[in-house]
Amino acid sequence: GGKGAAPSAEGPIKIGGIFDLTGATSDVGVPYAEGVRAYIDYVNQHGGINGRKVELKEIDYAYDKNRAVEAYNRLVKQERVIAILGWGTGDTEALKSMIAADKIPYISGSYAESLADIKTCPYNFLVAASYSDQAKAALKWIKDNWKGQGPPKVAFVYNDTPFGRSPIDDAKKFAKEIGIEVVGDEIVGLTALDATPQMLDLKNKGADFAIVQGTSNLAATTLKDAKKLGLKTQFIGLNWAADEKVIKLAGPAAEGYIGVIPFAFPYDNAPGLKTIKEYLASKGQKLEDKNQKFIQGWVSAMIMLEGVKRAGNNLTGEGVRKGLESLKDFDTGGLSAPITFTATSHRGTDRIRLARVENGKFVYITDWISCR
Amino acid sequence: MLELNNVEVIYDRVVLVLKGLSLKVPPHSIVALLGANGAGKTTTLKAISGLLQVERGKVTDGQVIFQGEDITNWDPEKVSRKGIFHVLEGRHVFEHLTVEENLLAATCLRRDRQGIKEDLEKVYSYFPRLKELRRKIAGYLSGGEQQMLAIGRALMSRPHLVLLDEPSLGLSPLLVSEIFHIVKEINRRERTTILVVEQNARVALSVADYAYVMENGRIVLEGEPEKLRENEDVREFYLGLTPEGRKSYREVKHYKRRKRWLS
Amino acid sequence: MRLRFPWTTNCGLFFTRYEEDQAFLPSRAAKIKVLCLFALLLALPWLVGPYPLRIASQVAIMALGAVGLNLLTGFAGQISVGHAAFMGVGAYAVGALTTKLGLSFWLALPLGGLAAALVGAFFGLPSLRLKGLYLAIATLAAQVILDFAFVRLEPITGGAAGLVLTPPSLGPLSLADDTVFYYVTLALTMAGVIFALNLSRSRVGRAFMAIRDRDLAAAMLGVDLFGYKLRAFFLSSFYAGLAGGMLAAYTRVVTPEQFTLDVSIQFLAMIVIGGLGDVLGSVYGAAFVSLLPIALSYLAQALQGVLPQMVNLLSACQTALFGLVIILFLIFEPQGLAKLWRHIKDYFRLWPFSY
Amino acid sequence: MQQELLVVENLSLHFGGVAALTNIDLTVRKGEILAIIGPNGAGKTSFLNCISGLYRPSGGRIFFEGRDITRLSPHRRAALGIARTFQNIELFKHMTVLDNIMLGRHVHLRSGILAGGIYWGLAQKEEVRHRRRVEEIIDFLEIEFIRNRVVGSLSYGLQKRVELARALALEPKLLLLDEPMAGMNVEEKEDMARFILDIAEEWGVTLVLIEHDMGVVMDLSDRVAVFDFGRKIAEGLPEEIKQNPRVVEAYLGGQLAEEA
Amino acid sequence: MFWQLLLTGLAIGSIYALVALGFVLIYKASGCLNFAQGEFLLLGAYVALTLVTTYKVPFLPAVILTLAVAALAGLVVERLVLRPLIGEPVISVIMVTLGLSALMRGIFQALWGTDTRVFPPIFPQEPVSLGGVSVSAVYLWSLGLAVLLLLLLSLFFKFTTTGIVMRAVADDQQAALSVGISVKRVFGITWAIAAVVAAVGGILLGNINGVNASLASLGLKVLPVVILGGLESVPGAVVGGFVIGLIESFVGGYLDPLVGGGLREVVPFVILLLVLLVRPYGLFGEEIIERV
Ligand SMILES: Nc1ncnc2c1ncn2[C@@H]1O[C@H](COP(=O)(O)OP(=O)(O)OP(=O)(O)O)[C@@H](O)[C@H]1O
Ligand SMILES: Nc1ncnc2c1ncn2[C@@H]1O[C@H](COP(=O)(O)OP(=O)(O)OP(=O)(O)O)[C@@H](O)[C@H]1O
Ligand SMILES: [Mg+2]
Ligand SMILES: [Mg+2]
Repeated sequence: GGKGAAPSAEGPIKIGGIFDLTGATSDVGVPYAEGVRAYIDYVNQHGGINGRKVELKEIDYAYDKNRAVEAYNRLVKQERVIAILGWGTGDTEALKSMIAADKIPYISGSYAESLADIKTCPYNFLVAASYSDQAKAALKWIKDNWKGQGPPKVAFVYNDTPFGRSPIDDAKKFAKEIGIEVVGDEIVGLTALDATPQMLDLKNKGADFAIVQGTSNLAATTLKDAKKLGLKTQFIGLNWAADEKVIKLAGPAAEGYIGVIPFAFPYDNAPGLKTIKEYLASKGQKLEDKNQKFIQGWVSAMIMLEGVKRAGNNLTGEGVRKGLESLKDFDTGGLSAPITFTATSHRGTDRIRLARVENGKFVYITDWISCR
Repeated sequence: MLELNNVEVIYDRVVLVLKGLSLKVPPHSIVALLGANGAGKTTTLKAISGLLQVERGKVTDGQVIFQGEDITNWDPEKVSRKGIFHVLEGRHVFEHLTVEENLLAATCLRRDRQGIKEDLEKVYSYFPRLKELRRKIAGYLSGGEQQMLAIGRALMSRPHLVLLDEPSLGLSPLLVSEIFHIVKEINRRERTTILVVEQNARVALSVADYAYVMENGRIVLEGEPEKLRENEDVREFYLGLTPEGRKSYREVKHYKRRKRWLS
Repeated sequence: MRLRFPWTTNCGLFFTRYEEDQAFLPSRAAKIKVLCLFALLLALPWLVGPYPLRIASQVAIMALGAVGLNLLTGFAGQISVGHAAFMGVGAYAVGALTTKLGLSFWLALPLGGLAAALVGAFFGLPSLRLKGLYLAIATLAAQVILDFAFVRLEPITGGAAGLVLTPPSLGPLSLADDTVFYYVTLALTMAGVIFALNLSRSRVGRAFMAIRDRDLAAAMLGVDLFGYKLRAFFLSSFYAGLAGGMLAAYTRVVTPEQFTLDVSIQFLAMIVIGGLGDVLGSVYGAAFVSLLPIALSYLAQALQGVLPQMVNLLSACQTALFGLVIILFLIFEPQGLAKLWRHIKDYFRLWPFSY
Repeated sequence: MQQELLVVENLSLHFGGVAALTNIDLTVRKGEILAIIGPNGAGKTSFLNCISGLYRPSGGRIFFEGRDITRLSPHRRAALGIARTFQNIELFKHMTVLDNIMLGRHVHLRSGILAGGIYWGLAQKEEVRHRRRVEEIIDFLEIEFIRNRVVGSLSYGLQKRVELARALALEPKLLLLDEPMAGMNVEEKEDMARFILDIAEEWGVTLVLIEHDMGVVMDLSDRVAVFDFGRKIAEGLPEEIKQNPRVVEAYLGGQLAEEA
Repeated sequence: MFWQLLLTGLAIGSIYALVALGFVLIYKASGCLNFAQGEFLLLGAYVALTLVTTYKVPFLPAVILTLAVAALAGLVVERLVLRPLIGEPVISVIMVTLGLSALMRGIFQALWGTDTRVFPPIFPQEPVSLGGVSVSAVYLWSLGLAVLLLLLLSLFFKFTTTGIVMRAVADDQQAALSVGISVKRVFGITWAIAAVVAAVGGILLGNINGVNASLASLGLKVLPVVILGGLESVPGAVVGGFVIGLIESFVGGYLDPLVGGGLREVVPFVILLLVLLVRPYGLFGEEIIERV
C-alpha cells in the first residue's frame, strides 16, 4: 500500500479548498470561495509562484463536519495538496489534530479563539481578529459609547454550532470585567426564517444591545423579526453576520445595524482594491458586483500564497509554515489590517473597524480598533 | 352480447394461463362457468373486465367482444363505463367504509341523484339485512354479509353484464340458495346478463341457462344444464354423485379416477 | 393485489441431506465465487491507494449499519426512520467512553453496540401498540429526540462541537493506519453479514419474516410478537451501534450532523436499493449509496474545465441524482440491486443460449 | 367417557354494542371431530378467535386441559398446543412452503438470536432435526413438489393445504379449522376430507371444524354444534342435528330434503 | 407575551394544518405518506417569488399562476413517479417520495441556489396592533386564508362523493377499479389538491421572512401533526395543526429561553409519542381492521 508520499516538485502547486457552497453558511461561503478562486487565477495570470502555476483543488462540504473530514483526507491523501484554505469552526476544530500530524498549513474561514492555540494548532493561521477579540472590541465600544442610565444590557444572538458558540464565553467574561450586564442568550438557526420567539424573549429582557454571531441570513431574520415586534435593541453583528447581503435581505429593517468589519468593502478606497478591479475587468466583471466576503476570500488566498512564495524551494508544509511565520506587518493593500505571524503566535491581527448601515450602506464609524 | 374468441392470457410475460378460450354469453341470460381450482376461471373474468392489467397479466391473443365492440385489454374503468360490472372473488368490500358508503362508491359514474336513491332502496329490498347494517363498517361484517354487499354494489351501477366470481364462497347453505335466488330475480326483473363462476355446481346449474366447464385454461365441456348434469364426469367431480347416489366423504377411496376429458 | 417475491427459489439443484439444502452456499460454484471475492477484499490494500482504501472502509461501515436496518425493516417489517440516531448512540458511547473515561476502544465498541441496542429497544417499545406507519413515525420521534440529546447532553456528547477521538490501536498497530483500519472493519462487517445470513435462515429470522408478512398468523403459531419486535429493534440497533463506533474511529470526530434524519433516510435507501430482506443486497446498497456522491464529485471535477460553474451545482446535482436513482430503482427494479445482479448472472449463465 | 380437552364456559363477546357471542357453553372431548355450523355472521369465526386468543372475551372462561387460558396471549396458547387455519388464507406469502411449515415448528425450536446467528453447532442440529419432521408432514399432505415454491404463487387449493401443513407442524393437541373446504370442488374436498380424517385417526389430534358444506359436516364429524346470532342453538350427533327443526329453519333451509 | 404566543401559534398552526391536509388527502387516497410535501411547499414559494421578482407579475395573478403550476406539478409527479408503484408495498412508496423530495430539493437548489430570497413587501410591513399585542400582518392573513381553505375543502368533501371514492381507493385498489372508479383520476386529483394547498402554505410562509430550503423542513413538521390527528382524518389534520402550532409557540416562548433553544422542535414529537401510547391511531384516526 502506498503511504503518503511527499508532494511532487514538478507541475502545479496544489492548494486545497474546503468550502461551503451549499450548506448552512453558503450565503457567505459562496462569495468567499469566489474570492479565493479569483486570487489564485490572478496569481496564475501573472506567472504563478516561483514560475509554477497554482492549482486549487476544491471540495464543497456543505457545512458538514463529517464531509469535511472526508474532503480533508481526499485532499491530503489523494490530491496531495501542500496547504488548505478551509472554512468552518466545527470542522477546522475537528481536523486540527490531523492537520498537526500531517503538517498541512491551514487558513480557515473561522477565526475561533481555539484555533489560535499554537500548541494544539501549530499549522492553523488566523488572518483576522479572532471572534472573541471581535466581540470584545464591540463590547469595549459599547462601554465607551454608552450614554444611558446604569450599565448597558447586552444579549447574545447566535446559532448553535461551534462557530456560533465560539466567542460567547470569552465575551461574557469580558463584559463582566468591564461592567456590562449580560441579560441572556438567544439561539437562532443559521438558515432560520423565523426568530419571533427569540425576539419576543429579547424584548422581555429589555436588552439595549445584542451581539450577533452568525451569517447574513441569521442576521437578516433577526433584524426583520425584531422590527416586526418593535424592538429598540441595537444589534451588532460580528464579521460573518455583517455584509451587504444582510442589507439586501432585511431591507429597511437593517437600518442602523452595526457590523464588526475586519475586511474592506468593495466601495472603500483601499489601494488593494485597484488590483482586484483590474483583475475583474480582465474577466469582464465589475468590482461593484462583488461583496465583502469576496474580498475576504481574496485576502485569505493572498496570505496563504505569500507563505508559499516565501517557502521558496522548500515546498513542504513546514516550509510554508516558515514562510507564513516570516510575515511581519504584511500589507494586504488596505484590504485588511496588517498581518503578522510569528513562530509563537498565528494570530494575524486583533484589529477591526465598526460600520453602521445608513441609507442601505455600511459606513465606518470607527477606525481600526481593538479590545486591548 | 359477450363473446370470447380464442383468448390467451399470460401473466408476468411468462405464465400462460388461458390457452385459447372461447365462450359466448347471450343477452339477458345466466351463463355458468365451472372448473377446478386454478383452471383459470377468475382469470377469464379479469380478462373481460380489464383487471388483468393490475396483476401484470395481458390478453396476448384472441378478442373479447362486448356488444359488437372489441374491448380486449381495455382499461378497467373504460370497461365499467360500457356497463360491465365485476364482482370480485373474495368479496373485496371497502373495509373502512360503511355499508351504505360502499354502495355509493359504486355510483361514481352516475350523476342522477334521484336514480341513485331509488337504486339504494332497491338493493335494500333485495337484501333487507344490509339495510339493518347500513351504518356498520364493512370490514366487520361476516363473510355472508360482505357477499351480499358485493352483489348489492353491482346493482348500484345499473350494469348490463355482471361478472360474478364465486358468489357462494363461504356462505351458509340457506344463503347460497337465497343469493342464487336473488341473482335469478335480478336477471329476470332487471334483464341483467350474468356470467357466474362457481364451485358449487349444483346451485349454479340450477339457475343457469347455459354452462361451460373449463380445465387448465380451456373449455372442455359445454351445454345446457340438463345435459351437463347427465355427464358422468360432471356428476362425479362437480356434483359428488356416483351411480349409487351421493358419495360419503368418509368412504373416499385413496385412488382417483382421471377425468376423461383430460387424458 | 399484485405480489412481489423477493425470494426466488433455486431450481435444478438437488440435495440428499437436509444440511446441504440448508447451507447458504449451495453449490460448489457459489463457494468458489465467494472465495474469490474474499481474496479480492483481502488483497485490496495492495491494489489501491490510501484514499480508495479509506472509502472501502467507509462502505464497509455503512454496510454493517445497513444490514442492521435490513434485519429490522426488510426482515421484521418494522419501518425505522431513526437508524442513524441509534448509530449515533453507538458512536457517542464509544467516543465518550474512550475520551472521557479512558476506556480501551475494544471494550468501548461492544459497549457502544449495547448502548445503542438498549436505546433502540427502548424506542421499539411503542411497537407493542403501534403498527406500520404510526410506528415509523414513532421511530422518527426517536430520531428527533436523540438528535436533540446529542446536542444538549453536552457533558457527554460535547454538544454541537462533538467529540474528537484519538485513533485507537490494536497491539502495536494503530487504527490511524488506513490498512489496519480497513482490515478491522472488513472483519467486523463480514462477521455481521454472516451472522445476519445465518439468522435469516433460522428460527428467529423466520419469526421476523412471519411478523412482517402476517403478524396475526404468526402470533397464532406461537411467535411472541412484541418480544420478537423488540428483539429486532435490539439487534438492528446493536448493528447500528457497532457501525457508529467504527464510524467514530474512522472520522475520529463524533458530531451531531453525522447522525441526522438524512442519514437515516440514506440507510433506508440502501436497503431499498439493495433489496428488502436481502442481506447481501444491503451491502451492495450501502456501496452504491456511499459511492454515488464520491463518483459524482469526481465527475464534477473532471467537468470543471468545461463547465466552471459545475462546482456550485455539484451538491445540487448530487442531491437530485440521489433522488432520481432511488425513484428509477423503485420503478424499474423494485426488488433492488440484489435482484438486478441475479438477473445479470442469469443472463450470463444461460448465455449464449438466452432466449 | 372421553376426557375433556377444551371447556368453554358461558363465553360472551361484544363489539361495541353488538353481541357477537352470548353465553356459549361448549366442551370438546379428546380425539373427537366437532363441527360448528351456523348461518353467516353467527359468530363461528369469532368463537375460534376467542379460543386461539385473538379476541378477548367480554365474559366467561376457557379451559384447556383443565387450565384456565382465558387471559393467555395467543402465542402462549400456541405453545400449549392449539393450532388453527383461517377462513381467508393467512399464509406468509413471500416465504417458501418450507419456511412456512418450519414456522409451524416455532414453538418446538429453541435457538435464539445468538445461536441462530452463529448457526453452526446448536442451531443447525436443531434445524435438521425438525426439518425431518416437517418433511414427514409434507409427505403426508402430498405437497413435496411445491416444497420450495413461494407460497404467494400457488393456487388456492394448494395454499389451503400448506396452511393445514403449517398448523400440523405445531403438533397441536387441538386443531381449529375455519372452513377448510370453502372454494373447492368436490374432488378437492375429497382430498381434504381424507387428510382431516387421517389427522384425527392417525395423529390423534382433536379437531374443531367450521364448515358450510353439510355433506362434509355430516360425514366427518362426531358431533355438531349449531350457532345462530351468537348463541348455541343446538348440539348433538350429526343425525340429531339434521332432524332438529330449529337448525333446519335457521340454517339449512330446504337443502337437506333435496340432498338426502 | 401569552397572547402574542397564542396568536403566532395559531397562525403557524393554520399553515401546518393546510400542509397536513394535503398530506392526509394523499394518505386517504393511496395509503402513502408523502415525504415530499415540504418540497411542494417550497415549489409554491419559489415559483411565486420568481414570478413576482423576476417577471414582475403582480402578486395576485402570480399566486393564481403558481397554484396552476403546483397543480400541474402534482399531476406530473403522480403520473411519472407514483403511478408505476401502484400496488407496491408501503415502504417502497414511502421511499419513492423520499427520493422525490431529494430530487426536487436538488433541482430547486440548482435553479434557485441556497441563498435566502425575499418577496418584495406585499403585506403591510408595519406590525398590526391587536389589543396591545403586535403581530405582523402576514400572520393574520395566513390565519384567515388557511381557515377559509380548510372550510372550502371540508365543504367539497361533504357535498361530493369524492371523499368516499378516495377512501374506497385507499382501501382496495382492485375493488375500486372493479366498481368503475378511475384510480388514476383519483390519484391525480389528490396529488393536485395536495400540491396546491402546500403551495398556498409556501407562499404564505415565504412572505414572512423570505424563502430558502429550510422551508421544506415543514414537510417534516407536519408528520407529528397528521399522526397526532390521525392519518386519514381531515378534522384531525386541522386540530393537529393548531395543537402543534400552539405547542411550538409556547414551548419556544417559555421553555426554550431556559434551556437554550431547540425544545421547540422536539416537544411536539415527545407529545406525539405520549398520545400514540394512549391512542395508537392518533386522535381521530381509523383503527386498522384486524380480522382473520
Ligand atoms: N397474478 C398472477 N401471476 C401469475 N400467475 C397467476 C396469477 N394469478 C393467477 N395465476 C395462475 O393462474 C392460474 C389460474 O388462476 P385463476 O385464479 O384464474 O384460477 P381459478 O380458476 O379462478 O381458481 P379458483 O377456483 O382457485 O379461484 C393458477 O394456476 C394461478 O397460479
Ligand atoms: N373485530 C370485530 N369488530 C366488530 N365486529 C365484529 C368483529 N369480528 C366479528 N364481528 C361481528 O361479529 C359477528 C360474527 O362474525 P363471525 O365472523 O364470527 O361470523 P361467522 O359465523 O364466522 O360467519 P361466516 O360464516 O360468514 O364466516 C358479525 O356480525 C361480525 O360483524
Ligand atoms: Mg378464482
Ligand atoms: Mg367465519
